[in-house]
Amino acid sequence: MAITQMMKYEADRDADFARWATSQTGGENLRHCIQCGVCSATCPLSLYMDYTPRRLINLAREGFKNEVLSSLTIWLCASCYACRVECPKKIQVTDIMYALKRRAIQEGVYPKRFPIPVLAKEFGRMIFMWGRVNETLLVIDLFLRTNWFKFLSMTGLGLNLMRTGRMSFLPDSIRRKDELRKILNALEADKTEVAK
Amino acid sequence: MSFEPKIVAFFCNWCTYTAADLAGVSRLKYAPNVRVIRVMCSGRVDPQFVMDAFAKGADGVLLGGCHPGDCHYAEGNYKTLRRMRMLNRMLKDMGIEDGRFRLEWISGAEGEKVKVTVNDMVAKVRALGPLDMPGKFKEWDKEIEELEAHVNSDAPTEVAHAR
Amino acid sequence: MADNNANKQQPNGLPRIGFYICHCGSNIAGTIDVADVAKYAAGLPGVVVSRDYKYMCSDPGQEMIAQDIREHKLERLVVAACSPNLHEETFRKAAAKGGLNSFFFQMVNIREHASWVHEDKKAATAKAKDLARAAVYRVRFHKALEKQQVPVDPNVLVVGGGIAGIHAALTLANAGKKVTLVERESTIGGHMAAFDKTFPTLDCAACILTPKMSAVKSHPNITLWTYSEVSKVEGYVGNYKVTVKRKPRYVIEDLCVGCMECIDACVFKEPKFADKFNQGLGKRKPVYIDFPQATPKVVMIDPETCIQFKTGKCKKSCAEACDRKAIDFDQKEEVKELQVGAIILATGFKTFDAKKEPHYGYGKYPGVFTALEIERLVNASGPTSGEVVLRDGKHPKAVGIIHCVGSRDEKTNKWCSRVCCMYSLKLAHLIKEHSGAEVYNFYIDIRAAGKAYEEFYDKLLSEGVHFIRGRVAEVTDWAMTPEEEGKLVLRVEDTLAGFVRRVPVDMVVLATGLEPQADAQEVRRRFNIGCGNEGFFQERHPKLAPVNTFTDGIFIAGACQSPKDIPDTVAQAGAAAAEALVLIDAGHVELEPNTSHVVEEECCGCKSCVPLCPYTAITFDEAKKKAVINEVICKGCGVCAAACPSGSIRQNLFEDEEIFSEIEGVLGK
Amino acid sequence: MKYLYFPGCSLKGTGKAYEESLLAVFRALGVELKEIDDWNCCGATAYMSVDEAKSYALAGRNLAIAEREELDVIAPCSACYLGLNKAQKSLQDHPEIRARVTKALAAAGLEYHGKVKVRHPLDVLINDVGLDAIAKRIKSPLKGHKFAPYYGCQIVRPFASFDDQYDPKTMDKLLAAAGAENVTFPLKTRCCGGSLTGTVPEVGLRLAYIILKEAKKRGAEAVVTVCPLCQFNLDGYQDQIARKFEAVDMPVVYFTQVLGLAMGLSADELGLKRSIISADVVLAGR
Repeated sequence: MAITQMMKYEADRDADFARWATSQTGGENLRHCIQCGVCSATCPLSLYMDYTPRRLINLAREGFKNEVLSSLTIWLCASCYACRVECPKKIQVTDIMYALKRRAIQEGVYPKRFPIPVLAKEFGRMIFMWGRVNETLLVIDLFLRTNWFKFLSMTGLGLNLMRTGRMSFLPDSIRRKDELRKILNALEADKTEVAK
Repeated sequence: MSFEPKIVAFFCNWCTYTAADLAGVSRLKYAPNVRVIRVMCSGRVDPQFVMDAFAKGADGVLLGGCHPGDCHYAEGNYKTLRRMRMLNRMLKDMGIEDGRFRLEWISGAEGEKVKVTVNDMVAKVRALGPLDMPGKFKEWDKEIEELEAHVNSDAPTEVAHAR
Repeated sequence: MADNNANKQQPNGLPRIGFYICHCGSNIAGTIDVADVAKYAAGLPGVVVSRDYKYMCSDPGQEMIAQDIREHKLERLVVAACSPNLHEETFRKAAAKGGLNSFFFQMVNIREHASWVHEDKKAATAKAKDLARAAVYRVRFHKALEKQQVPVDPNVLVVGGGIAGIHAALTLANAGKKVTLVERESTIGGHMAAFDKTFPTLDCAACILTPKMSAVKSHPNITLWTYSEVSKVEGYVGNYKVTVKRKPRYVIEDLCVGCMECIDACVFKEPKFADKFNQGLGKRKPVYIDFPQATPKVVMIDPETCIQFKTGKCKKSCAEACDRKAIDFDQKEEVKELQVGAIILATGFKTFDAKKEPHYGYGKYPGVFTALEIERLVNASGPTSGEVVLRDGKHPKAVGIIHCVGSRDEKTNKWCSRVCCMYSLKLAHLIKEHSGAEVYNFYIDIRAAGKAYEEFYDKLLSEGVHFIRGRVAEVTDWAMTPEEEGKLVLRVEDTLAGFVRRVPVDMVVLATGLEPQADAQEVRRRFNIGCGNEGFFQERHPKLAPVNTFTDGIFIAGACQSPKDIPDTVAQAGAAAAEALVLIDAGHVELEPNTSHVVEEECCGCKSCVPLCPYTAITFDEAKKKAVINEVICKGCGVCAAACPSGSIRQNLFEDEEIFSEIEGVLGK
Repeated sequence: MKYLYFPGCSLKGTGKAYEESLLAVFRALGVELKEIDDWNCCGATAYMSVDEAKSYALAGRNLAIAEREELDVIAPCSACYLGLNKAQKSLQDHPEIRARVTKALAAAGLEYHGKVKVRHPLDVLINDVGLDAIAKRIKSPLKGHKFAPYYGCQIVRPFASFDDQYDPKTMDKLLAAAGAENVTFPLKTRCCGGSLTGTVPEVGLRLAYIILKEAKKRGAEAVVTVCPLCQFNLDGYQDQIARKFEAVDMPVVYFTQVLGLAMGLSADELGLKRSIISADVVLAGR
């Protein structure tokens, strides 16, 4: 068992990160959290999380950026919104999780072996290409990029899907792809402008 | 310097004035453009007060009373409502834009609403720009003087008769 | 203190005005440049003295004003300080002390309306100058006025017969005042009568309450009207006329001695109907008494369940059994009128409806109870004689108490209900004592701020009650492990441990919070007082006038003002009684002279004012063809003054020229 | 009655049976569904993790196209239903998001004014078509069949607009109208694992397992769902669940399939053969 120092110094806090977190859509109420833990209790996935959602909220508002962005918690959120509807302070926990996911992807600090960020990125790429998502291709792509070994364990499922006619290897595409790309590109340009 | 509107407010003693006190006690921050005149009941506010405030240079007038059904004097605020509806029509005819005169029900517990209302009104009146009735009066006076001079020189007897 | 007081001569006969601005420590001076305002005011027409001072309301501050009035022959006084709601009276007195009529004074609110609400110092100072100028312009037109004195009726009405109303009524009655206590239910005692023990001392609620209840009943100075409601309140401080509806209980109160023979004789051999006093956990007959110590000890008939009322064909064995002939099926509602000088409202609270938090399963799982139900269960005189059992009669082995149900939650009630932590600790103790069950408290924070409260918490900790810090997400019956089968499972994050736990129990207790009574809004309108945003009655000042309201002569006590426990309630009831005594023993009240009057020669007799007055203070003198205002009835709203087309109605302190000059002042240069 | 229909990617792929049964049932009820022209991915959950504004813009394009038709939109997939509704609400509540999305849409010559109503088929069936009208079409009631009505998360959370957030009842009513019995199911609105079942199976599988196991314990012969992802997770992974926990062998069908059967439609029309865990038990007695 490794011995790690758990104490934190004030210098370990990143005040800008805390400010960023509270300024995100849905994060407005972050500072009102009374740490009741109902978010964690209602969360169907908190049993696997390294930090429960409640702890993550506290870490975020205190500015412990590294702990927050490198936590499994944000990637284990399945967006079921149970926390958001239970929160007695109307904190939009799910939206905060989204914001943290985006930030982690942006900063490249997400756990590499974890396929969720890869899925999110692939999802984005596929939509830019076709406008729609083909789940089959998405899954294949995902496993090839992360853990092709795991792919083998899924072959049973694949065969079942084929048997029941629920699998398609042809990308489903919209007709006016340029229209969609114009929209997405406009936002991209907008973003760089904002960054400047 | 950007335009800072001058807003005259008439607050009833029991609800809105108390709410403004509460906003103070709660240290809520709002725009410093409003000058409050205390009356016992919003029903004391004669439409002439509002007109007079505009005439003397207010860019906006805010009237605050108790919520309908909550008047300390049973029903003064209903009378206010009736009068102010009429006044609104007159103000429109005079070319005073919507938003320069506002009637709000703010209870003694609603300090926050004082803040929100004042800030919102200041922002809206600021966007409308200065009203400057005194300036307009001067212009009108001048116009009338000029007209008078003009008319007098042209056809003095007839106009004198008409007046 | 700047010296702005060169001996100035008064031009054109303006009254000589003294202007004073208060620093209020740094409360005003921290934001507003008071010296600059004082200097500015010195240059305003009529101002002969202008000073700034650290604390105007202090004795030296007031003394300074009085002295200046004498020395500088001041004829008007303006003080810029806090809200007139706080210190208007103080400075009126200072004026009088200097020999000036109190109403030659105008107050400028630059604290609540300026320094506390603005950050921009320049703008705040400019605003203070505008307001000061307005007051200086206005005060010129002030007139010498006298306060009107009216006698105070020495009788008091107390509304609500819970512990607050009981204590207030007894205090006043012991001071020799005649009190009428009106209670909506059939007995006094309120919520406290339903409690078993009281925290933190664990003395039995009945043992300390029932002596007070009987004292109310037997007190010569108290008239007790239960099963009655106030329907109308008219008049003003010292002189209220109150209408009370006495609902029929179908039993003649003066004849009934509470022997309960009628209950035994009822055609229903067994109690069959849900017993409200026992939270529906027990049963009663159509003729019943809430509990043995009910006060007055008079039975009631419930027309909803009584066969005589439903069919008209009962053999009326109850009436036969009563040898005093107290049962009266034809009893009608009675309407009574009262004259009182003061009113104390002690209308209490209601508990949060647990069904509004459906994920806690109240009404769905029989093992879920509210705290009030448990109060009855652990009570020796309750439906189970103090045995803690589930609805199916089984004994719980594990009990979970969920705190903050309907408290500290933006979805239901935002506030902390203040008593739930402590009563949950009490119930935890009692449940453990009565049943030996494992007891779990699920709390967010333990709020044990009160005398001996923390010690009580400590006692509970030592008793081995579990404390899990976390808000329960759900009470459910789906099991994950064999030991969860057949249990109610609570899912909660143990926030101190940092992980989620599932705790199986047999009984769940919901510590429901305190809310305003369902009809609090109607009641406050009836009594012409205010409610805060939460719906509790609004006190005049949160710290300094906690039992006063904005309506003079009407006081509030207990949980109708905000959630509070028994000690605080009793303290507040005592305070309300004392405030009422102050009013009554003074014998008279002084009314603000802000009434309206008609200047007869200017009245054109149009009558437009007559129907406007909500108090019918305006009549029309047909002989003179003039309107007449009765200043005793007038409450000073000024609605008539605003409406008078000829301008013949003047409202004291708010005359047209006073307001016009104030408008000119705030807008002037 | 006529509505626009937003199928979403899943109903064209793994959720084909949902589309087939939905269209069949609506056709039989005389309700016209018109597929939105050239619709694109709704933005869904995964995209929100990449780019908030783009996610809203994807929804925005669909809404803009739909707005031209002045009809309510039916979105049967829970993720699409929430994605479109959430975009709708964010565009309404956050001026800065609205400004960015409006600008981006304008780049492609589109505009959106916030007028579209996005609705779930349950909402439309209960509130527009009505239980009475549906009851009249029931030809062979599913007497003796017991189901676990499973709503999943995103149609009642966070916007519970047409049903109770804790105890939704609309599907219960439809199944009862179809003559079936509903078991008391406390996991009605619990998460099925969402995309985690695919990406982190060791985590996602447990969630699916709990739901299936509880349904079985409560005596249900099938779980009835309203969402293609729920159906996929609960139906598709049962062999892995069997390996990791225990075999549950619980058919998972769409509410439209059950309703369709009661209305006398054929198993083939309703895509009932597309279930991985055979749904034949639902067909018993017909």
